[in-house]
Amino acid sequence: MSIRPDYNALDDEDFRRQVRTFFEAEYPPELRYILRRTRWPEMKTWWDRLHAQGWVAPNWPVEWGGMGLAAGKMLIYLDEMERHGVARTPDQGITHIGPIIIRYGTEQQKRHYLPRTLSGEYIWCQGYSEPNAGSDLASLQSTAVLDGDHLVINGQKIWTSVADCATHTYVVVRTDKTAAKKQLGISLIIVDLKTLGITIRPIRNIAGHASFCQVFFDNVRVPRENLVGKINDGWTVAKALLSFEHLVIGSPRRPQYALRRIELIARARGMFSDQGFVDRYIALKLELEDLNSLFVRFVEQVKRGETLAPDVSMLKIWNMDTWQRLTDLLVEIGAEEGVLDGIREFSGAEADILQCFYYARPGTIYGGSNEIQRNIMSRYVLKLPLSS
Amino acid sequence: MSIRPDYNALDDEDFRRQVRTFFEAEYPPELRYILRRTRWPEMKTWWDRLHAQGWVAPNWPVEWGGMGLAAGKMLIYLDEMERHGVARTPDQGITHIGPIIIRYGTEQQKRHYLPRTLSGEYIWCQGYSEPNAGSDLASLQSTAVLDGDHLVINGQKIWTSVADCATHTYVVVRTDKTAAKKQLGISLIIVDLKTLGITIRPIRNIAGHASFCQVFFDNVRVPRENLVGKINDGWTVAKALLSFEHLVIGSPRRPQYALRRIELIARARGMFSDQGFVDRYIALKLELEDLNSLFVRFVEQVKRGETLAPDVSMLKIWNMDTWQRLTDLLVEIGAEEGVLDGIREFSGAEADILQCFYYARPGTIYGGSNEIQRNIMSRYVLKLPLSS
Amino acid sequence: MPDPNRLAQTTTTRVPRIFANASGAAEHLTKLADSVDEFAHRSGGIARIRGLRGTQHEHDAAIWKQMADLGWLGILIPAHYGGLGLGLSEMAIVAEGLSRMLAPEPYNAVVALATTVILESDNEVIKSEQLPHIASGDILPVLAWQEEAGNLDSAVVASTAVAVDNGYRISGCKKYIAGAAQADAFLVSARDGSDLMLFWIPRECKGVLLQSETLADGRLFGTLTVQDAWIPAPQRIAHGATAVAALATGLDFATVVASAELCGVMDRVLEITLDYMKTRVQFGKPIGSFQALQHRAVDLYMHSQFSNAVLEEAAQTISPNTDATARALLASRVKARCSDAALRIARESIQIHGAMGFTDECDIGLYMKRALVLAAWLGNATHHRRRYAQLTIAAAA
Amino acid sequence: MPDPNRLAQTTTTRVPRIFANASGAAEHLTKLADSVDEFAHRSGGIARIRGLRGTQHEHDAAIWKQMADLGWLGILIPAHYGGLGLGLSEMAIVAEGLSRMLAPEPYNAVVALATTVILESDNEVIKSEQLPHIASGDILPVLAWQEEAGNLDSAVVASTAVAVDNGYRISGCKKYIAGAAQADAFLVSARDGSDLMLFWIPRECKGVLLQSETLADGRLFGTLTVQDAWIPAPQRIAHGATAVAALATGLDFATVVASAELCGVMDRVLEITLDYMKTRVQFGKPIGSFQALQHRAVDLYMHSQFSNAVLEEAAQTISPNTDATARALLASRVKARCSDAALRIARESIQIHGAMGFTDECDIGLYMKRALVLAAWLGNATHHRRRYAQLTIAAAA
Repeated sequence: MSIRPDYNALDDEDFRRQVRTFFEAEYPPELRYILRRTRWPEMKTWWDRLHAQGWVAPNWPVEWGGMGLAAGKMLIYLDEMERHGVARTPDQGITHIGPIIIRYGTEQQKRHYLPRTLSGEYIWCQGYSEPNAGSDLASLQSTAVLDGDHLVINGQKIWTSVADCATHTYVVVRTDKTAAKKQLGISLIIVDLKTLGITIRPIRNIAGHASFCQVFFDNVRVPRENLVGKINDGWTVAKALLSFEHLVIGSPRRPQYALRRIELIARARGMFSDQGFVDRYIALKLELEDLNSLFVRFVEQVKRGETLAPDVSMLKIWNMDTWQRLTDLLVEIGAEEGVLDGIREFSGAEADILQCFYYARPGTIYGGSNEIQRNIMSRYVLKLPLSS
Repeated sequence: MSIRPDYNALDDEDFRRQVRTFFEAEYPPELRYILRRTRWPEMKTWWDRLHAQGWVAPNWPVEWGGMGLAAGKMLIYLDEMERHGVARTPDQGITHIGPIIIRYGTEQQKRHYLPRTLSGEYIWCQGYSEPNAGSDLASLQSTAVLDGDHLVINGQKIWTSVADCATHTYVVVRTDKTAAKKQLGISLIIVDLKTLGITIRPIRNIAGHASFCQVFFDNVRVPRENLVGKINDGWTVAKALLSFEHLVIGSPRRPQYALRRIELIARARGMFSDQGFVDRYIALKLELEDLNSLFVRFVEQVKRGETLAPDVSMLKIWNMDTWQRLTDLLVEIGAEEGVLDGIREFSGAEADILQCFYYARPGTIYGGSNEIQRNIMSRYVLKLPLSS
Repeated sequence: MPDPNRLAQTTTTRVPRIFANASGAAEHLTKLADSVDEFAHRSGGIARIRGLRGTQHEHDAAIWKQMADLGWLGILIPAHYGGLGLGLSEMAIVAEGLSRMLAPEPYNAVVALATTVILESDNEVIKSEQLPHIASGDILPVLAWQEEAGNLDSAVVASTAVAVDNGYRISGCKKYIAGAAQADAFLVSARDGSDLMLFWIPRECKGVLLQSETLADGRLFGTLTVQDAWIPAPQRIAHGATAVAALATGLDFATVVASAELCGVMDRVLEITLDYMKTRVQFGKPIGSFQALQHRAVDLYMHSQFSNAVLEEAAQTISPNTDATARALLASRVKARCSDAALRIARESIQIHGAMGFTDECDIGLYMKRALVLAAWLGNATHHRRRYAQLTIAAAA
Repeated sequence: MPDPNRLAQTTTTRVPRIFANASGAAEHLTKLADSVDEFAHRSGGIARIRGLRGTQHEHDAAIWKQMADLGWLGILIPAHYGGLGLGLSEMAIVAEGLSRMLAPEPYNAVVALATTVILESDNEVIKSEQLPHIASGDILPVLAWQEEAGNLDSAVVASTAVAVDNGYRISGCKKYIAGAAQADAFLVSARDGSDLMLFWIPRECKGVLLQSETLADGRLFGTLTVQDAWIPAPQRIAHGATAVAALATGLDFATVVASAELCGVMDRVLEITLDYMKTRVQFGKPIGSFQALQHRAVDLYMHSQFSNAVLEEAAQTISPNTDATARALLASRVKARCSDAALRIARESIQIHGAMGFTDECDIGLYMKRALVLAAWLGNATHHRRRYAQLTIAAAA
């Protein structure tokens, strides 16, 4: 492997230009602005190009084949992805279990999993949620029991993205039922999806895509060395990296796509001379502009290396609420065209309004619903008394 | 006393015409559309005219000097009051304690209090709320202890309207601290405000008027025969008549005054050609139009003699929310004029915008705040589990 | 995952439906509602709708026939044309009940919209020939009037009719035609200069092309392209002021009935959601015990009941004799209210259901999609508030 | 009744203020905020404001002088005119801190609005003569520019200036003049045909009449009637493009500073309300333990923090050299956000306080009234969103 450039040493704007140029030149145009979760076969070409460039893992350290980007550069990279409409690959291995293995894994785990994840040989899906432990993750009921050198897993996971094209999963399961608190006695385990006893059932979403699966574990035996971190310490491991994720999820780029669709249609229909429409459009546009002001404030904190306070949840709440309101307006101005399936044409402009609308729905649900986020803010930011 | 006409036998429209004609001819024009609570001296002339007409107490039975109106006629009477901007007199005696005495009082109480209330010799104020028992009325802490033929009252009442010009009050106080439930062990007692030990402190509201008072009771001795209903049964007595009050409070007439002010100013300023304004104006206007549709549905039930379900609270919630939103818009379109005190002039139209705004504020607070109403609806209408 | 469909079939929560408080003369409406419910369940419920998705069969011909046997297709048709001669209240009850089970049948399009336009026209031959067949379910005409998205003014017509050889040459393109997929005939508006005309055009007529596109709720909108089609003069069902009025009346009637359908969607989805709130446990408690959710549920309930109240007023007030402006005001008021309320209740119901609400197998999504379509069809809330404004502001300003 | 003022003076809850997260070069801002707080408390807090209500003294001359001694009146004035030569960030911090205690002094009107207009004008004599006196608190000029409610376009001027005898005859009527009650001079805009001019007019000038009207918050708006007043030529401080630009710059600066004042109001009233939620008991529990109220409080907190973030961006970005459009966009964005947020937080705070929030003796009402005035002054949220729209939609459309 050749010597990697030190991206962090670059000027921000230089780096941004370099990223943008690469995306514009190399990203397959037919895959721009896909709202659904992508699947492996369609993304493989792009993954290989990223891999050739050494850019699959912007967040990983250089020693493990990543770009080793600092927070500020990382945000530029993500920003340019969203700006150009670069879809996320099935990248849980890169964004999530990779960094966890780098932080908590054994040397052997690192050497085995990291290169194969980077090359695309191993594709990962996350097994956290359960039918009765969605917002309330600490209530999970899947179990793993030690049996000699193996762990025997039983239970089920749900809302597992891309499980049907993944090769591996990492699950949180209960390994100690006697623990004093619900958050204790949980472990994080890597599971090869070819292991006996695993059944995968794809679940279709309201947009018509099988974007997630239900995964059943029936006496699934995995080697004990598949444990990541210490046994019964999985809660800490699984919850690592969360505050940066809240920042990323709070980026106003995502709803901006919906805003652009509104602008396209409004222009095509001459709605910018309708003051009633303009009032609503501008109010929503300003929600995003102002979100960006707050986003930048948090970004500056991250760049300074400060830990983000729990009020970073504000970004996600505001972002997702605004995104939904934007797609509500989009459907409305689409009128009859807004309730027809597929890409519709508006005097030259095109939009798949329903897909925009559908994919904005779970924004207030996943990653901790907006209600949960408000509970957290109430307790840890406003310090209001617990609602008993 | 001459033979009273049977108003209930009249055709609705005939009755409405008769009421309207009387109000238009007799109600002092300078007192139309007063937003604040009126005070006795300014209303005395009008009271006397009502009394001469035999119309002081539309809701009382004919045998006690009332008009004996059935529910449907009563609503017409109130509707015409609001339409013509007829202010409420200090009429707690008529609307509240009068009917309570008629229903629960002794013969002696009826003969003593009812005629004097009708003539305006006795003016009443209600002593229910306490500093720590506003929304949570059952938590009241004022007490009365039997001492021979007397009850000795200690404690304080607050948000007592017109206490400073009233002659009497009726209070709910705790008479049994050992009762199993907070709602038990409460009694309703009539108190002459000249009794020794009473201190009245007027409280100015944000609109600049002393519309309510704090009333302190320091070993106030009243005769035992001032008890209304049975001792320790005051909760039932005090809560009587509530569902009709919820209906009256849900009438869309009140916010309509604010709507008219908006229309006046919008016309004067040519805002009806501004589609952005029109969109907001019409949305609010339709809130009231649609409220009226629901209001009429409940009115029909009352006319049929049915008991109203607790979802009558909807009317109040919607009404007060809409009223506030109307006055918010009123302030906004008033621009710089909207934040200046007093009656302002808009190309010939006049409005006291700030008074409109201020007096819409407590609408969501008094008579059970909108939050309490939603709790009640959740529990008794939606049958959702108690929030523990 | 809990079976979402089991929930949908057997809610224990009842939200008061339209006319639930009806008394006296209107008590027959609650009985009618019960029989529609029973029918909708018996005819296959939501499983039937799932089965029809993705096919070119928008609805079941057999179910349509059963509805005819029950008299529901002739509710607005006078007895001398083979119908029941009832009013919008009865029609609203049937539409609401079918909509609660998401029935895909073009009830409103045929039985309210097209039928009213025919009734308000003045071609007695077409009336006596076709109305009995509509009531008996043997023929399904739909109205093809709209030409541009978002433009709901039925007098704005670019399609042309030129008088030739005892008939007319008609050209034009009509869009967003509900119920077109299995329709037998189209009522088409076209213009000869300043004269607006309405024609009865059979589906198999030469020069007529029908294309279908899939709606969010799996039903279809038709696009009818008419190119130099020759229509004999007796198939002109109205022209001039009569045609204009027939269109306006039909559209207002259908707008009220669509509002009833929206009431069916919102009341039912709210029941399902309230049931879910009582059974779904998170953090050791049913989620319905969380006050923030309770207050939101109360707000949704209020929106449902306001919608119902306005719908009742509109259905009881509007008849063919109602003054056109009063009718338009009520129709716009109820459609604006019901569109907003249904979308709001459906959206929030997805949120309350959490991730499950985002799955196709949960019925909530189907209700939301039906709400989307009904809210957009015949003019969305903003359109109707603006129509209301146009009709009233002259008075206010 | 619990003493509402006790609560207001000693909240334990702290909502992060503007620049609370400042680091590095901006750390001096948090120190400045502390000293403003200390000053505002020491100068009498809210009791002082209550005392001034209903008098013709809008503010305390002694307090003004102390502010001068602290250098705060010369923040924007360059050192060679006797000021500190600092920027909008420092000015925002002082304005926010004073506003938290509802100080009635016309800080924005004199020190941001009038001062910036003078600085951006080109009358060097007036600058060297007056700016040092402004910084020292010896003279209080205010800008008299607006003529019609709701019309915020400073180029629309009906007042006239006619050149005569080494000077100008000026006539016109200026309304809604903040800080007029105790002002010593007025900067008046008037028009000679297409030429917009700005004049320095002393209060005692012949032909000038000042009337005052009471605002919701007890402060005053002045109306200045000028009738054939003769102003010597050297008192014309700018004309033409310079005058237009000076007005625009001054108004945008003041708009940002008014937004900082709104931040002070909303952050402080939110602190008081959060404290109340922690202490006020209903149904045996602090009302802050009710989830519905908790979620509302979180929303209010978000509105406060969004306001702060936009304010910080505006204050840090805008300088006299900023491109006029970029400056206008930022000023409108921050005023729209802060006006809406402050009104919302104040209104909801009243609701959360229940009946007590409706009393005059509770400070919440005072905060709401200040929010009302600040939201309306220099253009309310709708106005500023529309200005933002006008400046951007050409690009989008």
